[in-house]
Amino acid sequence: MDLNLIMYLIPSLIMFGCGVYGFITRKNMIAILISLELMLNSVDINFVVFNRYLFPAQQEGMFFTLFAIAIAAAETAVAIAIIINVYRAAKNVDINQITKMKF
Amino acid sequence: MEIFSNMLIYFVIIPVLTLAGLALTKNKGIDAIRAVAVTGATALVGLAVYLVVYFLHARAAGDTSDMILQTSVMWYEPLNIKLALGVDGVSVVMILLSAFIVFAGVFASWKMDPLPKQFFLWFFLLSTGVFGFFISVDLFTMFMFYEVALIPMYLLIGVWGSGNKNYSAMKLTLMLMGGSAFLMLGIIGIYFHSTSTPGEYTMNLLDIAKNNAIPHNWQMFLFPMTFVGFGVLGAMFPFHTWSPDGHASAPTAVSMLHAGVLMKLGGYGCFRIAIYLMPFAAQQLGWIFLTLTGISIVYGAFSACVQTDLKYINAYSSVSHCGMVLFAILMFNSTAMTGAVLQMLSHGLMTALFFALIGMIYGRTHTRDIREMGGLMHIMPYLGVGYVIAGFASLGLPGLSGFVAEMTIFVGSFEHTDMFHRVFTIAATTSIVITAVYILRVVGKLLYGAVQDEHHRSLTDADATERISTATLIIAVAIIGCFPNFFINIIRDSFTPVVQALTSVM
Amino acid sequence: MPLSSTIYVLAIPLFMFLFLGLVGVKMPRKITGVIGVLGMAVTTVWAYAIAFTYFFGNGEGQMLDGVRQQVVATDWTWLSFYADKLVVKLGVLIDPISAMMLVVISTVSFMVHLYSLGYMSDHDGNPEKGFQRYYADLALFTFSMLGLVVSTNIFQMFIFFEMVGVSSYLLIGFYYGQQPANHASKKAFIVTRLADLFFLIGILILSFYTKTFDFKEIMGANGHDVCNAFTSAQGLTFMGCSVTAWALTFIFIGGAGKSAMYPLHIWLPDAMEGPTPVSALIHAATMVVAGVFLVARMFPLYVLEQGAMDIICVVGAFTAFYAAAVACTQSDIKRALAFSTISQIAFMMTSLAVSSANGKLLGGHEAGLGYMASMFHLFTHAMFKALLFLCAGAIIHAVHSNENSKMHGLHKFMPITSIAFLIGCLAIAGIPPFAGFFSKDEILVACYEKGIGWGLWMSMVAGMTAFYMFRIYYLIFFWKKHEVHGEHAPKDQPWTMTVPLIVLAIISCVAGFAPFGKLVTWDGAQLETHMNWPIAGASVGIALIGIGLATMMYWKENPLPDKLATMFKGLWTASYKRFYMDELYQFITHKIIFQSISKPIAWFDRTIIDGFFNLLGNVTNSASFGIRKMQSGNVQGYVSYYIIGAVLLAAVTGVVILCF
Amino acid sequence: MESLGNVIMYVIIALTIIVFSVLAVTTKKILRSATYLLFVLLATAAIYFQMDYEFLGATQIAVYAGGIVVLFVFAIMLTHKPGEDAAPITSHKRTLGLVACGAGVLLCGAAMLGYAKFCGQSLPSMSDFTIDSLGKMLLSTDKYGYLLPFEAVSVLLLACIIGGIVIARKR
Amino acid sequence: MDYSQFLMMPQEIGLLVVFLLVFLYDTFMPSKSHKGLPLFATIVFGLFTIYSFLPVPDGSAFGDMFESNKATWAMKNILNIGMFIVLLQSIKWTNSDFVAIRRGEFFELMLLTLFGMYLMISGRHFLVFVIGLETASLPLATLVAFEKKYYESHEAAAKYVLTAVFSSAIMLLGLSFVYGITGTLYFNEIASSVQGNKSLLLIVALAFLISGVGYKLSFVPFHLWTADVYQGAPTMVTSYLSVISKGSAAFAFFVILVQVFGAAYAPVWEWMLYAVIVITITVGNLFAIRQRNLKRFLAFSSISQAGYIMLGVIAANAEGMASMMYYILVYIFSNLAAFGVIAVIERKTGKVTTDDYNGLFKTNPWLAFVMMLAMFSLGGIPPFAGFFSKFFIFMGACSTGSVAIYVLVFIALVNTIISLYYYLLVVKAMFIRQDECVIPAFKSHWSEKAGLWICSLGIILIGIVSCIYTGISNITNSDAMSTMFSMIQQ
Repeated sequence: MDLNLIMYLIPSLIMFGCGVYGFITRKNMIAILISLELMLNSVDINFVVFNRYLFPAQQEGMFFTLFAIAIAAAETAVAIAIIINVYRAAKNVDINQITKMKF
Repeated sequence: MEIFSNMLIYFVIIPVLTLAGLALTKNKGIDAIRAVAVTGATALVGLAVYLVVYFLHARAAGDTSDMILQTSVMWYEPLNIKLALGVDGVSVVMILLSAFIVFAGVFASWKMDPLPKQFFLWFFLLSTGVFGFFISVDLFTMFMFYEVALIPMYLLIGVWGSGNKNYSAMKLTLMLMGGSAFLMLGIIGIYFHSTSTPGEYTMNLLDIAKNNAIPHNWQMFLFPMTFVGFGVLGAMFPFHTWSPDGHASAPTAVSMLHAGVLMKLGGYGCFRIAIYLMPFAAQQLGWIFLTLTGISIVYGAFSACVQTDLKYINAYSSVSHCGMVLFAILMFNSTAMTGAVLQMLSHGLMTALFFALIGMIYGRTHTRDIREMGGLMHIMPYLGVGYVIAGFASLGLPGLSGFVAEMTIFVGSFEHTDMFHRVFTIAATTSIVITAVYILRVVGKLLYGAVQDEHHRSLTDADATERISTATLIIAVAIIGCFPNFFINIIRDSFTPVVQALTSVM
Repeated sequence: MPLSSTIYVLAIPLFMFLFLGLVGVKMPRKITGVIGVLGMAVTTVWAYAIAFTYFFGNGEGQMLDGVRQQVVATDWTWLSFYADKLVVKLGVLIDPISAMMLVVISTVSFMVHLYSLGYMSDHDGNPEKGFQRYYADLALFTFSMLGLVVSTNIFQMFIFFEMVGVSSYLLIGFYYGQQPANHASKKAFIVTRLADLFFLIGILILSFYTKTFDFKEIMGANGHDVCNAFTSAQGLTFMGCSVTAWALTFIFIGGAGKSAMYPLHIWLPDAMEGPTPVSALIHAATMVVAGVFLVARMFPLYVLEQGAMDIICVVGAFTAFYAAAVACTQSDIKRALAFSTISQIAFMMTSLAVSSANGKLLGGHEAGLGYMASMFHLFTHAMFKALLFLCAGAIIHAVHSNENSKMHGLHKFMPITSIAFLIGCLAIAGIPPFAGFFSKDEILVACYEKGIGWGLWMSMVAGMTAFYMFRIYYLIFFWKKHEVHGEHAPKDQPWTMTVPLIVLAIISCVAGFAPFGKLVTWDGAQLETHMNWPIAGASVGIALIGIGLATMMYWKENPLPDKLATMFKGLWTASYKRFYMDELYQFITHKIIFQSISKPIAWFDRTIIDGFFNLLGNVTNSASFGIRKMQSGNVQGYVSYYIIGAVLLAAVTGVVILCF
Repeated sequence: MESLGNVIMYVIIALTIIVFSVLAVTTKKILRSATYLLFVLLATAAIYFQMDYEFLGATQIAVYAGGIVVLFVFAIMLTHKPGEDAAPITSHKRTLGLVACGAGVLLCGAAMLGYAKFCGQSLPSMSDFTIDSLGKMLLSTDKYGYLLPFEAVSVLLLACIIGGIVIARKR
Repeated sequence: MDYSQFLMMPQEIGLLVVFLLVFLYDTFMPSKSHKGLPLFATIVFGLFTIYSFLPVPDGSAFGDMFESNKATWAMKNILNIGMFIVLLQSIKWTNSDFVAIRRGEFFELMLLTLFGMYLMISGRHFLVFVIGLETASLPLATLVAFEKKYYESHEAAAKYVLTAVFSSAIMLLGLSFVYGITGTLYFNEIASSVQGNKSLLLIVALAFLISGVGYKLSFVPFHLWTADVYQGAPTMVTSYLSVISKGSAAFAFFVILVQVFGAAYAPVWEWMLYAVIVITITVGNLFAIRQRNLKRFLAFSSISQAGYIMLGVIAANAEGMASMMYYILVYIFSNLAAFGVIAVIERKTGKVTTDDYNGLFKTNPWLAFVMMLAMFSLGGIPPFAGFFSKFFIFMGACSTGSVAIYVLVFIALVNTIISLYYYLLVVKAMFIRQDECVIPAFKSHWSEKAGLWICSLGIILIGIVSCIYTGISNITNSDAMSTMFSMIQQ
């Protein structure tokens, strides 16, 4: 059996879908952040497999992923810092904690 | 600077300088504030009179160009927007009218309280817009000044108004701005069809008229836009409802300026932009607006018959009279259009007079409900007589301005031989009776009869500033009424290009 | 005196108006009155001089082959509708009728000015409040009326129609503090305005076809060659009638409003709320005949339009009868006189209308007799009706009431007034040799020329005239002994009021002998008039019957009138209530115009139109409220919108782009 | 034709990704969630290895698995008492989540499956891509050189450090 | 390796130098004189602003990853001016008790985010663009959390960071599709390879990309974070978010759509943008009507303003670009004036709702006056700059000549009426309700005054003095730019 491109894309897409689902349903902010990681990770996979399967002449997708990992790390760091800050103020990390401002 | 050698620009500069002068005065220095305001207003009147003389002189000297005193200075080069000035007979008389009403308005708001300085600031900003509108021949600057004139209304009504002022001010502003939204789209559309050579778009309305390049299908779209845009300000049915509430809540001088001048911007714009630039669509769609304005005339008059608030009566009467202006403009011949301009002058002056008097009466009795007043003629004969004169002007008494205007309109309108125009003309003429009904009703209830409220007996008649304010307007009304040909000679030739354009597309 | 100086006849009253109105209010009342009277005296003398010059002088262009020419003394372009085509001029046109009217107006006006010095003062001779205004308004009226009669064009006529209307309004409403005067002035103005609307439409139609307003241009010199534009417009029809007939009918309606023809007459009785001298001047002698004057002025055109003439004829004849019938029962003497006025003006109208048929003047060698008679009657009527009103004023001033029940038996107290009144009554009843006899006789002759039916009808009305006039006379001066109320017994009034009575009485006695046919004819040519003795005799007979009947019923107090009133209760009440015309108008104005048109429109405006714009605002607001849940504050909700929005954006775009 | 080993490897990776992704977002225990995330990240690294991007795979393991997951664990430890379970999610939210992610996945899936180039493409051979050339490209200013992003991302990281300090500081 | 290519980016380098100076000052200056840091930073940045007006070389660097031309130069200068005003206005606030300890970081982070925006503007490679975008948004999340004593600040930061990462994930997914289709991330290469591609995948990619940038620009329905974050963030950060961040994103958006997807793909994104603009303007306005908190109110107002800005993008020609840049410039001045007033009053009294502003004119006439100028300018009332910018952007949109755009402009115009309504509500509170003032009279700091003066002058002069628009228009109409627009096939 041929391992073709789509076979990598589908799991990646499912991963992305899980991320979205998790973001919308989880109550814990850290869990939401985990969902976000899933989404970012799935995008990375896309870039890499596109690069490898379709455009192996250049390494653009690979480099993009490389930088995306760095960006994701930075994002996570900042996000966790902010979440911890919220925790300091509110003593928990429930997403319902941050619904004070609305309408 | 080339532009400063054109005296028209001073119609903008003087109000702006007045604004600056007012800004320098102290909040409490009421005398200084008044002095600055009166100086500014007087300078405007002087300049306006000089302009009339100059205009007549130029015409007598054989200057037959469409507009005199033309100057054009590039402003926004990429868009070919210019600060283009120029006046023809119509603008000249409108400027004269505005100057007079500003002058009278200053005196009518002599005892403005609170915040007199701010009041005059806004007042003169409004005047700046009005004068700027009349001296411009560039669509963009016209529109800009048009909006400059609109927005001070909000604060003038909101801060210094009375009654349900918040609602009225907001409604007035939003409806007028709604109109200007239509207008803006219309102007942009005109701009992009102003020429048949792409890339040389222009905002100068003389050039646009000369190019005559707006495709007919676009005219059919842009004409209603511009006409409705200006029609809202001209209180065209069914977009007139800002007028009663707005006028009722506005302070005296603002009502004067608004009804006296600002509503004229509507009529002026309708003919100068909508009809002049898009004669084809005007011919095609004129009947729709003719119907609406015809309704305005009768409808406004009938509505005025049953109102009990003095200002509402006047506002509805304005709807009727301004309807007459648009009605006449839509008749597309120079007689009717001349009548329209005369009607603008006449309505401007007499409505200003009305509002001035109402303001003065209200300032004394603290009510505008005619059911609560009566026999005021016994108590304040000067104001009473002034009111009666204003009423006579409104119902078209010969010798006062209303008569010549209405008659010119009717005679001009009667030029059309088809059934449609005839019916509407006849319908419009009936307004002279209905006008008489409501004017006399008010006069009868307000001034005649026995004194309703004994407290009113202690009230005083007009003081010196109030007399100046009203006398200016009364004299102006009488001058137009007695010597109409003077004004007609100024006005009439201005319609030649419009009428030519209209006949050429028939 | 050159005819061009006629302008000063107008200028003086105008100046008086401005002077008294602006400066006079600061001056002592008495002095303003005197100034007013003096000004009017000058005007009168001047007007006489003009008339004399015109009728008997031989200035250039006045006479041509024994025919009086119309002279345009002044013409000033006032308003030009088209650059050189349709122009409104203000000018002075002197011809027989305008010269005659100058005399009538200035005479009556002067008498009234003089009379008012006394009338408008209390018993101690102190002028009442508003005295200056009164004289200013009188001057304004005189100016307007003079301007009306000398109009060179129909538009000028319209202008002065409006002006006299407004002067009338001001003078009726002189006692503006009193509600009846207030209402009456309003009513007078609005009703005549309504008529003027038709006048205006008529002018518009006429000027549209003839392209001019000018009388001389439309009708040619002396009305003999009507312009081609008019005759060709006669061929155009609208709804079965020629457009010119429409125009002329509309113009007639305008005149009918001023002249109080049925059904536009309703303002005139109410107008009696004004001071009595005003009634004498405006509502008896001068302004109310403006309609007659208008039709007379345009007579050459009416001659060409038989349809319009027929309408005038019918309206006139009916109004004459109707007003006479109403006058028989009125108890307010001024109202009775007002109806009498209506009836007499209707005589004049009818007289004008019967003088032509199908473009030809009736009466063979007496061509234009009706026209002449009408003008003659206008002249005499002005004099004796002014006399009657001034007498009535004197009485009212004496007893402070308009009701004849407050009078009775005044003959003993006010002999001069009584005799003057009697002369007036005899004149109006058509008893020779008083003025009314001659003019009325000519009218009846003209009516019989038109048809026996018209003649009989008008004769009957003439009889009724005699009856009701003497009814009034008896009820005032006889009937029973006067009961003195208050401190003062009524007596003859001061000289300022008595002198005009005497002067007018004398005129009423002698005016009938004026050679009117030589002076005032429709085309300026002289007209030989003969006394038609059978008709004259018959009409005198009818008048005497009327007088006799009145004497029988009202000379001494007796129950006969009451009996008759109860016998014909319905008829009597209807007549007393003026056949419910006022109620009808009330119904139309209040129930229909105010309640059924204006109120619903006002409601529509506030609720539907305004409501619509408010609804726009409210919809925006509730939309704003409705979508606020979107901003739930919950991040997860936010991203749900985000992702769904992005997906929808892609999906919809995909569908649109890929499928279409 | 792929080697069987690769296929088996692929099946394992795909299953790991799918199963642990789903578990990571559904498990009630937050620490487990982090652990499942770790498995997913490792499986991703395996894909990279399969694609012959060894350096990338290594980075993935080092940064993600080694850095980020540890960060998560610390954060969880910091903000949670042991044994604390997540509250059950409301059905309303679950529906919303399912709809949103379903719509997104279906759309993207349909779009990808509809794009012919993605289906039936087998792995082409890749020219020699060494760590040496990678390093050179990273610092190259030519086309397909990444000096600018490299410098830029350093600024980003610096900014995030400063930001993190600001946030973390107590006051 | 050709490091001379860095000379192509003098503005970026200059900005980093400013950052370094501030950083060094922050690190090494004794704490005594630490109080002068805000002033120092502002002055240095002011000098830099002037410096960056020096002309820059035209051309691209790093193998077409970076482009410098007159338009980017102008756009960066516009941002610099706004940034300078923001810094000026925050001098006093950063020295206040609770913030003083972090004032160095405040300025450093601001400068770094500005650097990110520069990259967004000049980047011609999606990797550079994404890094710029993240640099512009991630540190901002920490800035949002700056006001540590307020819970709202934390909440806002959490919301911001979560949604920002989410949106960047979505955008990256879209980008990965673009990459999958074209095989490149260079703008100019993508442009040529998407030609004629009408696949659903590209549409999806484009939609995700628009949503990602739309998140920064607060398009509906990607806008929901805006209000909460604007409300919770320190006012200075809010003003920064609302104008500078938005302006840079708008410019980048224009470049991406026109340069990358302009050729042959314009109908697709124009259609999307059309829908987005209509929804954005309308919903933004509808929300704004009901807001009482001024910061929140301005958030929604800025949402609808973003819709207006997009009218310049949808025109996709030189006029559109010029009017968009001009609009951004005017918008910067207007919005910063409004936020400046809000910041001053919030700092002095802690009041931020419209009801608190009742009768402001009585106690603080100048503040009320400036606020009114700002409101009128935002509402598009002449003779203030907002009128001109609105008129020009409508003209820019209509210059395409398509009827659909006229309809769009009409919708936008109708919305201006609604927007005028709520702007006037603020004016009403300040001027009309004079009887119930709660804010006492006070004196503002000189720096705040200076900021407000600059804004007021800008509002009054930018419209009347035509050379600004003319200059921008000359830039966008220059030959260098014409290649960009020549790709659009109308």
